[in-house]
Amino acid sequence: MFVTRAIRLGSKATSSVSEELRVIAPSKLAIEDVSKSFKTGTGVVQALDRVSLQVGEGEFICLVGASGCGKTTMLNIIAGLEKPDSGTVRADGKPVTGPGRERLVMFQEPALFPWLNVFGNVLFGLKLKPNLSKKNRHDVAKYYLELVGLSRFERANIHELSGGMKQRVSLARALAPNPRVLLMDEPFAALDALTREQLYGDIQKIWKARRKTIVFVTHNVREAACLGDRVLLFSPHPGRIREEFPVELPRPRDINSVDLAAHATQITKALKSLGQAEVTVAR
Amino acid sequence: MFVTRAIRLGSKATSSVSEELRVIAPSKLAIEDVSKSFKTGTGVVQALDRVSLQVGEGEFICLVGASGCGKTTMLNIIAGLEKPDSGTVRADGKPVTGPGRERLVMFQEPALFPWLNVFGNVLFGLKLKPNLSKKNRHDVAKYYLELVGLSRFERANIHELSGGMKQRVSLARALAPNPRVLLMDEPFAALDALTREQLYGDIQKIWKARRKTIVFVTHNVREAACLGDRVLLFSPHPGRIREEFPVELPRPRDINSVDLAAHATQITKALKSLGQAEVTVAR
Amino acid sequence: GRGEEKTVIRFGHFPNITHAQGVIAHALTRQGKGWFEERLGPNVEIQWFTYNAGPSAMEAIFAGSLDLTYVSQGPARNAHFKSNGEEIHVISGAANAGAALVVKADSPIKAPSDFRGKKIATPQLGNTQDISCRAWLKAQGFNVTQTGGDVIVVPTNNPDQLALFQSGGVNAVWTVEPWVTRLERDAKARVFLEDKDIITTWLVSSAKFLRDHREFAKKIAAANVELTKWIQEHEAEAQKLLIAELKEETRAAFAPNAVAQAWKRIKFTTEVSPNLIAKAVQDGKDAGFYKGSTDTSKLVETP
Amino acid sequence: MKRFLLAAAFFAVLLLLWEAAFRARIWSPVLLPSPWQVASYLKNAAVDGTLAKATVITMRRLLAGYLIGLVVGLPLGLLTARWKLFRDTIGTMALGLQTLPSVCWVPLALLWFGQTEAAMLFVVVMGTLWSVVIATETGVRNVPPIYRRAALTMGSKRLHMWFKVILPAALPFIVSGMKQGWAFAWRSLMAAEIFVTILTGFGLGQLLHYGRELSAMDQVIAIMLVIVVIGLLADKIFFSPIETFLHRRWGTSQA
Amino acid sequence: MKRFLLAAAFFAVLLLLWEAAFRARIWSPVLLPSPWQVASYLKNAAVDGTLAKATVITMRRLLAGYLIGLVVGLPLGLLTARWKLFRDTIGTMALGLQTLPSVCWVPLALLWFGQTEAAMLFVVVMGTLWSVVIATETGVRNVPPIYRRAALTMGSKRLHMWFKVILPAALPFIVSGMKQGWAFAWRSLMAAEIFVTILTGFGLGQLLHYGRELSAMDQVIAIMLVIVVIGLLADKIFFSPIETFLHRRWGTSQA
Ligand SMILES: Nc1ncnc2c1ncn2[C@@H]1O[C@H](COP(=O)(O)OP(=O)(O)OP(=O)(O)O)[C@@H](O)[C@H]1O
Ligand SMILES: Nc1ncnc2c1ncn2[C@@H]1O[C@H](COP(=O)(O)OP(=O)(O)OP(=O)(O)O)[C@@H](O)[C@H]1O
Ligand SMILES: [Mg+2]
Ligand SMILES: [Mg+2]
Repeated sequence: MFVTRAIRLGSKATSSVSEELRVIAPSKLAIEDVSKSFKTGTGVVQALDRVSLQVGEGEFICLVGASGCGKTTMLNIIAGLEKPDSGTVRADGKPVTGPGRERLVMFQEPALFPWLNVFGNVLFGLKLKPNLSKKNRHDVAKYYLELVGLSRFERANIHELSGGMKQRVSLARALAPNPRVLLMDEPFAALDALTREQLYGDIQKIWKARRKTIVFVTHNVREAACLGDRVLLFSPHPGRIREEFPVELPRPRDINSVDLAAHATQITKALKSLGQAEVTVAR
Repeated sequence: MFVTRAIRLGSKATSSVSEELRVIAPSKLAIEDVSKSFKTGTGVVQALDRVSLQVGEGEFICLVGASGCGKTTMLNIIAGLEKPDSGTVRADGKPVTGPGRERLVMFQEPALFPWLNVFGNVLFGLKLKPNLSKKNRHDVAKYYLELVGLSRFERANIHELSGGMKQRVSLARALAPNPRVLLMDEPFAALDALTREQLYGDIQKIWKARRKTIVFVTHNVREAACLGDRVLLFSPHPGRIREEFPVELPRPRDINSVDLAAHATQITKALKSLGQAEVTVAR
Repeated sequence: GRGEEKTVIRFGHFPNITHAQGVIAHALTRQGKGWFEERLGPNVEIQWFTYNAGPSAMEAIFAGSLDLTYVSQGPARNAHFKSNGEEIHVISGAANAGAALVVKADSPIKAPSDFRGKKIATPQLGNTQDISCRAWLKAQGFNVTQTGGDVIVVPTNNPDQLALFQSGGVNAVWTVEPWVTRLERDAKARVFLEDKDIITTWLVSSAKFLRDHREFAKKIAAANVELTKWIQEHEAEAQKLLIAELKEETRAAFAPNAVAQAWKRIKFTTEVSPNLIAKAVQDGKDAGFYKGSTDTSKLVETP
Repeated sequence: MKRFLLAAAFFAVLLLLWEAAFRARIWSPVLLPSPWQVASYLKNAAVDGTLAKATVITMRRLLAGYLIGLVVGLPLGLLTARWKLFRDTIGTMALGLQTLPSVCWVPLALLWFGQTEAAMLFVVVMGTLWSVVIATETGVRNVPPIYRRAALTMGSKRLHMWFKVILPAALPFIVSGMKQGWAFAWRSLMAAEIFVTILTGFGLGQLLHYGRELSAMDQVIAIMLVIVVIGLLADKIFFSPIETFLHRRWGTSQA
Repeated sequence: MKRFLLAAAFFAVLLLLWEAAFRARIWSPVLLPSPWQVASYLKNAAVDGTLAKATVITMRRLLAGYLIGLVVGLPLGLLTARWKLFRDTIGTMALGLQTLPSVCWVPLALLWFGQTEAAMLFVVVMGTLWSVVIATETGVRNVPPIYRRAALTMGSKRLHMWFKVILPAALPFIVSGMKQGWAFAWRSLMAAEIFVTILTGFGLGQLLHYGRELSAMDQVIAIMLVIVVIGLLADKIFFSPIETFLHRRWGTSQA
């Protein structure tokens, strides 16, 4: 892992247990030395530069970093949607050769299918799961639509939804098939504080109950501290993981708690010191 | 104006002066009793219910509210992109009959033109301004692209940008033609904290220097408190303005200041008390 | 044996007055008193196909989906040459003449020399009338090329000639019945010259049919002779049958007196004159339309 | 209602202009019959059943040819869009062959199918197929990649991907291609009915052809009108509802 | 390179099959000449200049007709997409007329233009125009409304809106429609060259037609090949680069 500095927070005891667990449990996702660059009209953009990252089974990892630093690219590579230029990605020890149901992505844009209505969109992934009766599928879809507060809009067309509603449908669509690994790209960016807070609780519940492995991109440091077992800081040009913050607070965590705020402040500070150099370059 | 409760914060003196100014200065935008509903497959959605709002010349108004409560619809109606079912919208005293350069909208989705590159997109609005030489236009476009930190990506195609980069291009495109009234729909939703902070400063500077009138939708209460002269709370189903918070802190404001945090906490509290009822209905 | 031993003979013709034998035989088949069927015996069934133009019928013969057809002389001859005389043969004549050069009734054109600088429409570049027209003009001393000369020959589809003739787009038309009559009746045309020494229609057979069913072919040729005679002898009845059948095949009505008028100009005959063939081929060569073999020795094969 | 009246007025004016041109005798009445003559031809042909029979026969051929064109063309278009090998072979062929006039296919049709309905269908299919292939290919290649990516991570693969994602996403294009294919099918059929002689039935193409051959312009114009009306009906009954549905779902066409 | 070889192999196999079919004499050699005969016709026609002259004449007509079709059709399509009145009148007409076979336009062309190049152009334009109108309309109606809205608030209006927003946004559709229009133009021109005989030059359509008249299938197949090759070249030179550009800009077609 390419980590320049690691700050430990929280009680020592919890820390060592989780440390232990992480060593024993096999990595669910193992990213090693992954680089990726894009050729554009203007030149070459180094989106990822020799990034390594291990994610344990059932871990909740948050990625934080400046706009354009390669977070989405990272998720795409883990998902198998894009091939790295070099380096390897393994899931459950096997090399990732392409995308599949095991690693579901919730994209940064809603990416809903305009030819299906809200319900059809949520049902889409469910229909691809074998061993689910039709009734089961419908129940599951309804459950998640209720979770995101859109039961009333079951039959609406996608273009009739507000920005936040689209994102919530997208969330329901991602959760419904209950994937083992969930890669989420700013899933709450378009949501108001209240809806977010409810969903923080819900996501944590679902994650714990189903022992999901989640990689979560966000711009909200507090959100990262609230949800993640670890928060990873990306820096851009070239995209690298620069720091790692384990967050070892008891769950379920309250976004407004003071402990959490302390973590968030730490992370923000690191982010800023990282960013300062960037800014002078950018302007 | 449909306001149930108004809370005044900040120094009394400043308050009365701005109060005075608001009375004297003619409303730049006058929305009166505007209602709007949408017919969808499932039924009728009352997006706005008899909403009234006066925005003074050079005022910075922030709209905050739950997802799907009608904020975007409100902006669209002010812009003249949508006709209200009832009620009137006036700009500079004249009824709004359609969209135009005077009231520029920055949409919630980036809405960039895929057939133009980044520079072409920023140039688009500038080309529609008479009395600008070609060189001038190019300089202005370059200035704003630098402002949002994307000089390097001038020639990039839209699909080659990350989510946040798209939003920044969209911002540059909205600012470049220097419209009198700017209607911004969550312009910073996809941006990281650091980039945001820079842009808070920039936006405030531009707003002050050019005496723009800005209506600004956001989910980030702190952001609202940092930018707005007033923060308006929307509540959904049907969409209504429920509360109004004047923010009378000296400018430029620092997003991390304690005063601002106090305002934000107030607003959040109000939002929550509003939302609670909603949530029980939604779930 | 059973029904399947019936030999099916596929017979073609155009829905046109110059193909009267075909049209009338088709009419009789339709009425259940088939002319050919009666002369070929009970084990023969005749299927009639109506073609829109010569090349379609020739393609059908090449493709093996047609055995015999009445066809204008040009396409049959071309098809024969193209197959090196191996796939198509003329087994009998059917009609001669019927072509004419017409001008407006009030046209100042009185003598052949008046055609200098005028436009003459023919049905199609290189077809029988086109070749005749060019040969005639040359004989009158004009210099005619494919796209110009002293007299301009403009190949124009039959249906479009009327419009152009009327509007003055062309000064004269060299064409074949029934269009000669149409021009006379609808566009006040006057016949300037009748082309009588020309083969118009004949009856051809695929070489394969001749090979496999020589007996039938012989009987068919004989039946055609009989039919032609019958037509000559029963003009009125033949015309009635023709009109009814044409109506059946094209869903369009033909005026009986127009048919009678055209009829007079056509000579129904089963003779095939080698001289006329040689003349047509020579005219075609002179006009520059034939490049390959023009060996006519195997063209006519009377079974 | 006002819309309907305006449109009706427009077509009424066209009709009046036609009648006026006829009255003015600029052109021989043989070439330009009056609307009444055309109407009376239509009436007679309707009464004696010619029209109905010809229309039924033509529509049967048209629908059969068009459907085969679609059923074969859609998958070929998908293959072409998906695999480079198909693009280089079938795609290239489609690009070349779509410009060929229908009459080119007649000899081949006769060779392979003889003088049967199949031969006629073949000509129609060859006239339709390639344009459907190309439209489908274009449609698929213009699908925003995000849809495919989203479906991939939900486990959609192969056939499911094609039928549940790519095809619906490309539908607006494909429907547009289908409309053009419909026009190609008509035009090919008209040629086929003239060039492929078969025993089974007399279609509108033949009516049109013989009307022209016999300078029966009332018949020609009447059949043209019938073709136009069928085209419009097909749009109203088939294409328009699909388009309306797509526009409603996609939220487009509020312009 | 591998791609090229595979495609070349495919077409080589087609050629071999053809030669094999010829050798086997399943079909009359008149109807199916050998590749060599066709090649030798092509060689002779190339040497004596027939081919070059005919190609030039046809291409001139084709390009003129096609361009007129585009220049008239695009604005009509825009109007049709924009105003209900136009949709109800011109749009309806376009829907009806696009299915009419080219031959229907011949009498009108001769009446109005006589036997001139203009008559031929008229037939080609009528064969192309309506499909361009319909494709443009469909394209415009499928433009995501957000682009129009964004442009509106930046002050784009009328012509600027049409040329700087709607048209480019609809381009993927319009290019697809233009490709189909190209095929329509070809087919119409082939019909026009057969039906409208004029003295100003022999095009490929006439060569095709006379080849058929003379049962010279080597000539027919040779001209078919020429048409196919021109179609492919047009795609390579004109449409393909546009499409590649669009795909690069839009980020589509990574499938
Ligand atoms: N398809 C592409 N073609 C060219 N460049 C690309 C492409 N995708 C991403 N990039 C570039 O790679 C870099 C990283 O992009 P990425 O989308 O991973 O950023 P991000 O961290 O997700 O940013 P954001 O927070 O703004 O979404 C950017 O500079 C972007 O321009
Ligand atoms: N075109 C439309 N057709 C039907 N319903 C619509 C349409 N546009 C908006 N609505 C409905 O109107 C309501 C308000 O939508 P609006 O986009 O104004 O919400 P918003 O406040 O902007 O929400 P968000 O914060 O999620 O963007 C929603 O319930 C939405 O479903
Ligand atoms: Mg991203
Ligand atoms: Mg919104």
